[in-house]
Amino acid sequence: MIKSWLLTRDHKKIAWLYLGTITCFFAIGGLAATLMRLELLTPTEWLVTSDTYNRLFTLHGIIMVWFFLIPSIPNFFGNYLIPLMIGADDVLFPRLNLISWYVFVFGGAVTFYALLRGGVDTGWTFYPPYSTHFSRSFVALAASGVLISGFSSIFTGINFIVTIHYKRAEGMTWGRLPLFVWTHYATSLVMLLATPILAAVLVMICTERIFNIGFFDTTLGGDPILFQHLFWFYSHPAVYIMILPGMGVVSEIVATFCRKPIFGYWFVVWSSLAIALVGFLVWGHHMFVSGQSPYASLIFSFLSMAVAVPSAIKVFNWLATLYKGAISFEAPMLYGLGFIGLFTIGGLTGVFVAALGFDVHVHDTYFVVAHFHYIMVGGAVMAYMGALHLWWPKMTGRMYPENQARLAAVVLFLGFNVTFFPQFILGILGNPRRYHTYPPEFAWLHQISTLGAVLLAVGYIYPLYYLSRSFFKGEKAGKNPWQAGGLEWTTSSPPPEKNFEEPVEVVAGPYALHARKGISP
Amino acid sequence: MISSRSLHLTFAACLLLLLLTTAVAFVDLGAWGLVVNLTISGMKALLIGMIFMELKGDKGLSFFVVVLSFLWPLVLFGFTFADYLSR
Amino acid sequence: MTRKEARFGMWLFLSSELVFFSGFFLLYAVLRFRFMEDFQQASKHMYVFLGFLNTVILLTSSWLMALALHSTRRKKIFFLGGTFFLGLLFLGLKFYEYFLHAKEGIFPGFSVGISEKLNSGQELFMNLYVLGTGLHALHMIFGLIALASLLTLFYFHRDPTPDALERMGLYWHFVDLVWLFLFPLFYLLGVSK
Amino acid sequence: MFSDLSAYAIGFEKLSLFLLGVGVFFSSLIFILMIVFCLRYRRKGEERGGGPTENLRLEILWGTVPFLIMILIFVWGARLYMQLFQAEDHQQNVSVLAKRWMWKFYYPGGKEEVNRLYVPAGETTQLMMISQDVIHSFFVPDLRMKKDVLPGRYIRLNLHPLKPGNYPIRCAEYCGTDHSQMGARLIVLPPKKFEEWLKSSAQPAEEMISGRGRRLFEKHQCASCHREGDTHLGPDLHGIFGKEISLEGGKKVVVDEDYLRTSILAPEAQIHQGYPSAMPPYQGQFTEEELLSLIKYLKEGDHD
Repeated sequence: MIKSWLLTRDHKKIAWLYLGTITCFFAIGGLAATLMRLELLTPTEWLVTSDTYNRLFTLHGIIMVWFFLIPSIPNFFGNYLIPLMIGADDVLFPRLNLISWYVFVFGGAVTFYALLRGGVDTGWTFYPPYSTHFSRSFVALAASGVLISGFSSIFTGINFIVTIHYKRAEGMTWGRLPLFVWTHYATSLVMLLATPILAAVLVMICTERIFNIGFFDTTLGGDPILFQHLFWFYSHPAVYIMILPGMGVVSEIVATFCRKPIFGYWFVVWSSLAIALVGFLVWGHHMFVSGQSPYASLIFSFLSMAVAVPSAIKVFNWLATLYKGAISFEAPMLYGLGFIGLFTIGGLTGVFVAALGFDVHVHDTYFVVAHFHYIMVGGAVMAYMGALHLWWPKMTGRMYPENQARLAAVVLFLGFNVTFFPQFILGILGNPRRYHTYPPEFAWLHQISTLGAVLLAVGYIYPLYYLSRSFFKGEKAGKNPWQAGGLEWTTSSPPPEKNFEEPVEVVAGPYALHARKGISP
Repeated sequence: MISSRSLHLTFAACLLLLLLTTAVAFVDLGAWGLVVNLTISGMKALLIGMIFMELKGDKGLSFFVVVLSFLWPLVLFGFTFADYLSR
Repeated sequence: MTRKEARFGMWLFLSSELVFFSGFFLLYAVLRFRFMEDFQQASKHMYVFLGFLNTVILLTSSWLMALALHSTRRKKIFFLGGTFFLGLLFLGLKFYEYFLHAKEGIFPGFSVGISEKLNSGQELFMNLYVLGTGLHALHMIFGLIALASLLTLFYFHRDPTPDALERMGLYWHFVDLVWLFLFPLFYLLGVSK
Repeated sequence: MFSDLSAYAIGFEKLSLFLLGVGVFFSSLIFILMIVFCLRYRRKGEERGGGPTENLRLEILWGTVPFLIMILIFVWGARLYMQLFQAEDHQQNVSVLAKRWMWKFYYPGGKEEVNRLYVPAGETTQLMMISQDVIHSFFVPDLRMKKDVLPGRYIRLNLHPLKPGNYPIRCAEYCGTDHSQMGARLIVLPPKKFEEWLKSSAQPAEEMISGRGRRLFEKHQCASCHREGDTHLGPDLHGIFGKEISLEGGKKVVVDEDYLRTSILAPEAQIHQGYPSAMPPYQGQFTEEELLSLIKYLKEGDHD
């Protein structure tokens, strides 16, 4: 039994392997977050020393970014569903898919070993000269761990692009691809063209630390701004790797529970690709106050405005889909609606932070922390939970308990807002980020935020409980519990080894099935 | 299919270009030296790409990938130098 | 899996490798922009003849690899063996060059002989040179390992599929391409001064 | 909540009010639409969703309208940002040294303070900032002002507070263990009181920073090449500050702190015309404070 799992070629088994690994890393990152929130209850130090606190927020950053947010939707749902959605029996390079999981686990093990041995205290951004010449922590080890896990991202990207191009079933034209597949195509492009720069930068950081070379150290002739250019050239597209799959999931959720095709299909497709491509031109908005030349800041600020337009188009298209739809409010739809609301606030604050005059005050403060948590936790993780509930019946053949799931979604939504909305105010008041102790007048906001964090933790742990229980005791779910379009709902759940009993012939788009008579469950 | 004759020709052309690059390097062209250097290496790269890697007759999407992967570093270089030149 | 798909997959991987190397070329470009004279001074320490020889070796190995893809089975083994040998020769020359630099005392990290006093710009050039060519050598080693495994498959008469050979060829030509850009940027810089 | 302590802060408040308005408008628009649609179009039975599935004019509308609003935000933000880079005639010139977990301020006339920045109200003070080790960030929340302080390069920042008061300064770029303790106070005094403070406890000449600069200058026998009369080994540095000189490659450059600092550390980068490049690089032999003292000595000369 073990061998069939550890040496499997089946994209569904590999997806389950990824789910296991990702959930462990999410637990570790979440634990670090709760410890930090508890420490921030009081303005002065009470739970952990400042050195431990620095290692905690770095651990939280590294684990959440590289070992949960980037792999969560693409590597688990993408691996599981893309072959099903395009009518293929598997991804085009199944061996490469398995290698990508092993590389991911190996990178994770190295990073976890570094964090276990003593952790890193440079922040997930590894800014020199602190990370290269002043930090006495396992920077090179953690950096190489992340570097190795970067390869798994590249391999997944290659696999998805090639599979979407060449493994589509008969009749599955580009216009009939589900939006989930389109967003993963855009994400894979970003994964492929951005992750190598992360590998290059981490190699530079390691060589600079080990051989005391001076690429980024001014005393030896280098320039720390050069590191920031290279790092953010990867890291901004990386945040689009995290959010684009989330958008794909929400498009599917909204289409499924409104029982109508997504409004403006081609506009949503082109905005996904636009986000992926324009996302590469805007990285300078992370460096407005860091000594970058003002003219470059002007260019980056303007382009950051341009990149926000496709996201706005997508949100309006989701809203237009709700118009005159037949909306039902199962748990995935609650997560989807939550995503649309919170992603709007996150996106708007993103536009604010891209405005130069505003960013000078709020850069590196809790305002930025709140902004990207609204997009990452309010957006990507909300979509991840929605996807988990939407495709749980398909992947396990069992239904989850509906009312408990709805309760969990509401708790998550409330807990999230209570946690992160006060941080907007903290940022405006001038509380810098990564602060172990803070001025006493901010204490009440931090206390509300910590209260919210408790709610958030409940919102995450509760589904873990009832989903795993439903794995064994949930009542049987048929082929298509939600009467959704899309090829994955036409095969049995869980799908057989080669996905489809008879060869698949596609006649209409994924959402056009709605227009015709309902499909027998 | 690429004929072996054109393979030999490409190899010879690459060697010639190599000699040319080294010869040009002995002449002090100042800032232009870099430009000449890169164009000649670019020509060699084009030759190897087209003939050895058979991009010439390729009907698939490989050509699209090549163009994209040369475009991306230009974006990185362009915006980083936009900062350095106007600092 | 048809030939078109294998090539497309390999080209996607090569484009990610190209972006990887472009990170180092950016480092080179910015540091050269800031330390023009130092780069030219430091580049005088390079052994241009060895570099030239290495480029010729790599071009020939690329040529042999291209021929291997288009020839019959027996010649294929001969050409692939030739490519493998030239690859080893390239690495040997490369490490010999590193040893010479270390003897001269300007090899970053550890210098065997007296350490010539390089100012920061020249030292950066040496570091960049070693990092760039070192990573290229690393990619050569991966290529040689892959080539060795193909040759052993031939030896045991379980011939590798044409797709595998195709991918090996693409990878090898790519590594040769990177060297074609590395050679002028590092070796031919100070020749004219 | 709202600070009107400087022109920049007032401009910032207007911009952030406008942004708040845009934010509230769009998020409430979307929340209300969502709730209305959800209630209005609840699924009653097993019916299908109807309604249009595409509308080109609508798509163009909600593509361009947000973009126009964003352009407006971009222009407003950029104009506010560019205020920082206008050359203002500053009366005071304070040098700031950021060290791991403290701020050191050097005032004209030789006074030095740790974690206390005294500034006259109503006048412009130019801060010339550099970091001794890692990247810090000089952040005055009440002035809505922040600028990263980099090692190896002088960063200039103009402060123009209008009202006296005592305001916090915080470090905003992560810089190690006590990053959160690296605070200081900005004390804005009425001009008269500032003058009194400046003169109150001026140290003896020798003790002042430029005095320390002169001692360093003599210790390293800089005068052997750089002294009055033509030694055609090195230019005479007496009163060279602020003059425009031509370099070896024919470029002209004004002798300012940056030029002096880079020329001390790596002389052959910008050689003064007509002089050989005989000066050894002093990279790594001076701390930032010593460099500052040398530059202040050269700037003020020994006329005090």
